[in-house]
Amino acid sequence: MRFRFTQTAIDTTQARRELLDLGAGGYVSFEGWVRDHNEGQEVTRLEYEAFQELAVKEGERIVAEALRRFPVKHALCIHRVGALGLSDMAVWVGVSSAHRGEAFDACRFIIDEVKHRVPIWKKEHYRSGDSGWVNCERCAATPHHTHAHA
Amino acid sequence: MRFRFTQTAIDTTQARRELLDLGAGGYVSFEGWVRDHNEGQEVTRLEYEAFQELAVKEGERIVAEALRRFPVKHALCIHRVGALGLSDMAVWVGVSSAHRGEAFDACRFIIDEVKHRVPIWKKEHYRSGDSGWVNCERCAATPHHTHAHA
Amino acid sequence: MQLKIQYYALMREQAGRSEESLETSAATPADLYDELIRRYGFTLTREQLKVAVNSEFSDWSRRLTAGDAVVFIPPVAGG
Amino acid sequence: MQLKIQYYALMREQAGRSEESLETSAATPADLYDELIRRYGFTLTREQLKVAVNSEFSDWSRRLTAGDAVVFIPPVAGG
Repeated sequence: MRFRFTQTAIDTTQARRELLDLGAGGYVSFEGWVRDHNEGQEVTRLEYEAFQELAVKEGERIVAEALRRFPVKHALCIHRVGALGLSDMAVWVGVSSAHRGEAFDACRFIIDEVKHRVPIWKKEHYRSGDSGWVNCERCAATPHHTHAHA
Repeated sequence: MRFRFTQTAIDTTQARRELLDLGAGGYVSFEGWVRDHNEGQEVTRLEYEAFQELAVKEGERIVAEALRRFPVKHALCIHRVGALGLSDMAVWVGVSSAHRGEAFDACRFIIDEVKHRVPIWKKEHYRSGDSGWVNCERCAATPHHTHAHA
Repeated sequence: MQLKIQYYALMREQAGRSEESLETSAATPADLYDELIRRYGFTLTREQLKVAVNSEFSDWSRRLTAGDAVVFIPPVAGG
Repeated sequence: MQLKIQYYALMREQAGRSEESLETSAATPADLYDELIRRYGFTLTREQLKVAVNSEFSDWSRRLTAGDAVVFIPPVAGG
């Protein structure tokens, strides 16, 4: 499995080990961290949920595409779901390759595609007490913030 | 110090910790690993040496340039010197930033510049018994391989 | 016919449930969403969604059959 | 005048030493390299090198003064 979910902290040491290859001279990894702000709001915590059955299939397709498009050795993506606090790692992507350029390209391709195509959603909770599903603010006819104190 | 040398294994866990930032949503790292081949030769081990006084200054300038050119939070590069075996990590670059695109760009900029500008040299030892200083093969009027058994 | 429907994220909250079995005459996912929007008042329009049938992305005009599992997919935000 | 010279990598091997103090009349790094190439038979031409004086990159035509530390820099290969 080159795309998977975890309910607990992502073990990057173990994940990196899966990419080791005597023929690899470059290794690029990306980590997505929970930021303390988004679009002008102060974020305090996040919840991630996924439609896992489809998400794993789509994630596997993305990594397979990366392996076809770029001459890299190995690639892997792990996404966390559940409740996350500030600075927690939400997603990890790692790629090893003979030469570094391809590892950068493939790693970036994977995270870009995952963010656009894989059915994962995050709900941000704000210091104001509001919360909102990211990317749905433009979707809703009514304001997307649920007022916790309303 | 945002560029430094180590004689022992690079501690990426500690290095990554230096880049943590509540405002950072993306973290990109690069590792250079010792490959088992280069330009058609089977590599068995490597030696790195550096003109450290100048290398640290030039490395610091590169990281400072990256921080000026790209809107990232933190960046750090650690290079190992001495004797390395296959799969050992020779260099590490880490960058944290609010958004991932800049972290990829800055990380790649740093490793590209380090490889071109910082006075570090590596001598490859081959299965054949030959050895050679990388990038000096085109420099020497005479063959660059020292025949260990000659 | 009977369909299985799962809800995620904003739609789960608006439907007040994460899944249900539904007796419907909707012939396609598009018809089904029209029916559900009347029932739950979803704020997302169909243009903002994708749809999956039996855990694969699907056309909105696919002909549904009894036992199909349908998921409407709000704009994603991984990472 | 007396200069301090350090050798790295291929040049260290060809010179058979990593540093030395040298009494020389070379006025510039370019002159100095011409002198050293005759002494050690370095295979790298001046066009393939950079030069540092007192731990900063320098012009080949810089005027050297007593006590300067000079390093010739073969093509680099970090990472």
